This record gives sequence, structure tokens and C-alpha cells, in this order.
Amino acid sequence: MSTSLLYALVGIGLFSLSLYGLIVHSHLLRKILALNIMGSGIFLVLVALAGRTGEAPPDAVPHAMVITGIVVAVSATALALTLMLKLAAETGRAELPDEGRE
Amino acid sequence: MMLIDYLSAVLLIAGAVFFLAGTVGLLRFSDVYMRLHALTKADNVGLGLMTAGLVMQAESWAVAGKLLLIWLLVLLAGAGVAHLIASGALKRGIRVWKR
Amino acid sequence: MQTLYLALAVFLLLNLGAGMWRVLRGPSAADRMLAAQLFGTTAVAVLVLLGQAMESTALLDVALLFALLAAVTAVAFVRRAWPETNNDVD
Amino acid sequence: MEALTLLGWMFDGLLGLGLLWVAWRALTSPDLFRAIVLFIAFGLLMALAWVRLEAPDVALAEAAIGAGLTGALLLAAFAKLSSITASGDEKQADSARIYSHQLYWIAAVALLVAAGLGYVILSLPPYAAGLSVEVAANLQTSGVSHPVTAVLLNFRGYDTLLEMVVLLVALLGVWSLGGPAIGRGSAPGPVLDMMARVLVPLLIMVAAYLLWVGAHAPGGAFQAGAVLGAAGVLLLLADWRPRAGLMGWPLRLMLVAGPAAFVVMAALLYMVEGRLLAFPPAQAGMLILMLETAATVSIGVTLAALFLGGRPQSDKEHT
Repeated sequence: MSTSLLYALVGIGLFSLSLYGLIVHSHLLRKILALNIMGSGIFLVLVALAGRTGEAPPDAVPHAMVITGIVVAVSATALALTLMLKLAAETGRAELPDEGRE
Repeated sequence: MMLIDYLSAVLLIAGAVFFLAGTVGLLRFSDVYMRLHALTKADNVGLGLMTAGLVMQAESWAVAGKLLLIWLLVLLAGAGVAHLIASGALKRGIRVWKR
Repeated sequence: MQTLYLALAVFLLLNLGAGMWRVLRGPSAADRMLAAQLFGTTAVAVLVLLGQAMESTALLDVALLFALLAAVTAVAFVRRAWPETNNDVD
Repeated sequence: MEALTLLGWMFDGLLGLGLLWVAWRALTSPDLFRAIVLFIAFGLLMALAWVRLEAPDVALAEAAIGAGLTGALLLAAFAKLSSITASGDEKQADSARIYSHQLYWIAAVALLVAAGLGYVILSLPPYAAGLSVEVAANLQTSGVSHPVTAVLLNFRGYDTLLEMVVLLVALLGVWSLGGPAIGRGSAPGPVLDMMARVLVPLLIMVAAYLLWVGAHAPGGAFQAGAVLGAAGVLLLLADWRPRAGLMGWPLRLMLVAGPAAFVVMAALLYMVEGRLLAFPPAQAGMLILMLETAATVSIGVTLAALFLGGRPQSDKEHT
């Protein structure tokens, strides 16, 4: 077991936990949090696996991808939060309508 | 180890003790204001002692300067935020703990 | 010295874990935010220690960013998210 | 040496467990505000993880975004949400929707996913150079000496161009949804004023430093842009309002400076070199710095505008 393997497994754990959270919660702010944690899990796997270069410095390509990914994720979060606020202003609740139940 | 190593080790450990004290205070004190007091000790003194310990080990003046700058920034931000939170808590009527 | 740096970093990480209790416990929003503030400072300390232990000056830049930006979240809390009326049970 | 490796493992193990635990609490906490604070703490721990994985560039980006922007965005959205909906509403709604037997199924699916992915990870070869050999081989001709910057601006310039466009599209989405941005009534007070006055110039200086240092060490346009964005957020929180004249075309110009610089550069290089974004090695360093400067300004202004929310209106549009 190496450090990169440890963090890659943590990344997968984060992905699965937030998959559960994403499905279970109907509140949209919680879904946004879950998606963000999910993204962090994926980034962690990418960067951890980039470290499998032995003594050489880690692979720079996944690092570059993750940096842009972090910046894009925050702007997507801002858009999602605005959408949620718009929905809450229209319907009075921060949830998607569930037609099967109501 | 040289004398300077011992000295910086002492400073580093003393800094860590202040962090511990800050955390214990955060957990044990009974209202926002007291917890704020505990927190700022870790901010100011804990990090200050640690940077002092590390500055002695720094290879270059640039590194030492950067360490000091980090500490000064934490001081500034910590003081400002502590004031904002304390005055905000008073304004919102969060009561001061009395025995 | 390397061993001491890393040992102190582990110690600070444990400290951070203990502080998590205050985030979970509250009771008021300000208490949770205070704990987050302490995490920020602890992370700065861990970063400068790791920077020395891993001999990487880039980590000092990360610590510098943390020191600069720790205030932004707290200010956002005070200015935006802190309810004007005190609903917290003390 | 023995003690050192052991301590390293302890640190990584604790950090890994801490990440999982904080994520779990953030996902399941009944109190929404608490979930947000836990998520902010999660961002801090992520930055430490990047450091341990020898990815200081990523740590810089995470520190700027995680410590500054995401927290501010979430807290501001939470406050607006609580003013729209009744705050108690969420708790009952959330638990009433899902039956407990469904929870077991969902947990089982998540566990299966974890097991499957874990198996894949464990069966990967322990050594894989990836593209690091190619990057190292071509670093000489890239114009910069830091591999991550070389990948971002030179080898994968297309990706970065498109990412700039994604940022812009996200902002356009926000602008098309919201009304004008609303500010908080209370005055910022002298202390916040002082903090903004000291911290904002420092943030701008640090952004410039990161932009400059990116050519040969961790740093670069995205990190610098994130720091600039945080400076903008701090200004907005201190109730700084730019003059209405600035909100018209000067703002738009800054927003499109990055993508536009990329497109113009690509077109020019196509005419000179015959390929889009193919930098001639001799001038590459200079051209990359120009691109990065434009990108930094655009990223910073876009992020601050995203925090502001609604479309800022200039005087002309009012009439």
C-alpha cells in the first residue's frame, strides 16, 4: 500500500458517501454540497493516481486538469445556487417537485 | 543537534501547547466571548511561537520573511474577525455567561 | 528536526479533530464559525510545519493564501449569514 | 528514518479518516448551517491532502477557492434561502420523503459502487508514468519551466480556452436568472473597513505574485484569478459599490478579456505558425504571460461577479 493508493481509496469513499447523500436528500442545497464533495472525491482519485511515478515528480497533466476543475466547479456551484434560489422564490421550497408522491 | 535546534524545538513545542490550550478553551469555555478569547490565543501566540521556531531554521531571508508575513496576516485577520464576531454577538443579544 | 515537525503536524491534526466537536455541538452559529476559524489557523500551522519538513517553499505560499483568505469566509458569515435575531438556544 | 515514515503514515491515515468523517457529517447533519460549516472544514482538509500528494498547485487553488469563495457563496445563498423559505420547513420535508427500506437499498448501491471502484483502484499497476515523460521531454520548448503551467497554457491550451468559456457561460446563466443584486442594509463599520483596506491590496499583490511565479514554480492564472476573485468578494462584503459607469462596458470587457485573448492569440498563431495555439518556443514565455494576465483578470472578475449574483446595471440601462 502506498500513499497514492491510500488517498485514491479515500477519494472513492468520498464519492460513494456523497452518492448516497445525493440520492437521499431532497433539499437542493444538500444536493449541491453532495455534488461538491463528490467532485472532490474524483479530484482526489485523479491526483493520487498521478503520483504513481516512483521517485520522479508526479504527472502534471492530471494536476492541471484538477486545477481547472476546481475553478469550474465553484462557478457551477454558483450557478446551481442561483437556480435553487430562483426555484425557492417561485415555489416557496428548495426542492424539486416530486410528481410520484404528491 | 545544535543549540539553535534545541531553542527552536522548545519554541515549536510551546506553540503547539498554545494550540492545545486554544482547542481545550474552545471546547470547555461556556459562552461565545470566552471561546473567542481562547481562540485568539492559539491564533496569536501559538502560531507566533511556531513561526519564531521555524524562522530560526529558515535557509534564507526570503523564507523567514514569508513566515513572518504569514503570522502578521493571521494576526490582522484574527483580530478583525474576533472584533466582528464579538460585536455581532453583543448586537444580537447573545448573553454573557454568569455563574 | 524532521521528526519533530511531522510529530507536531500530527498533533495539530488531532487538535483539529477535537475542535470538530464544537462545530457539531454549537450551540450558536457563531460558535461553529469560531471553530472553523481555529481550523484555518491550525491549517496554517500544519502547512508551515510540513513546508519545513518536506523542504518545499511552495507550501509557504499555500499557508500565505490561507492566512489571507481565512477572513473572507468569516466576514461573509458576519455580513450575510448571521441572523439578526438571536434564535439560538444557549 | 523509521519514525519519520511512521509519522507520515499516521498523518495520512488521520487525514484520510478525517476527510471521510467530516464529509459524512456534512452530508447527514440535520442542521443546514452546520452542514455548510462542516463543508468549509472539509475544504481545509482537502488542501492538506493536496499538499501530501505533492500537488502544491492544486493546494493553492483549493486554498483560494475552498477557504475564500465557496464558503462565502454557500453562506450568502443560505442566508437568502432562509429569508425566502421558513427555516423549519426543510427538516420535516427531508425525512418524510424517504422510507427506511429505501435507505437500505440506496446504501447498498453506494457500497457496491465503492467496492467496485475500490477493486479497480487496487488492481491498477503500482507504477504508471502517465504523460509525465512526454511533459518532461517537451518542457524545454514550452516557454515556461513549471510543468503544470506548461500543460495548462501550452500543451493543453484548448482545454484552458474552453474552461474560460465555461466560466463565462456560468456567469451568463446567473445573470439571466437573477434580478439586480441585493446588498445588506447595515453599515460595514470601521473594523471591516480597515480590514478591506489592508487585505484587498495585499490580495491583489499576492495574485500578481502567483501569476508571475507560475512560470517556474507552483502558481499561475487560475490560482491568481481565484485570489483576485476573493479580493472582489471581500470588497463586496465591505459594501464597496463600484461607480455605475464601471458596470457597463468596462466590466464586460474585463469578463471577456481572457477568452478573447486566447481566441486572438490562436488566430494570430494560426496565421504565423499554421496551427492554432502553437507557440514558437522563442517567444512562448512572453506570449504565455500575456495570456495568463488576461485570464487572471477575467477569472477574478467572473468569480466576484458570480458572488454578486444578479446582473449589475449601469446608468444607461436604467433609463
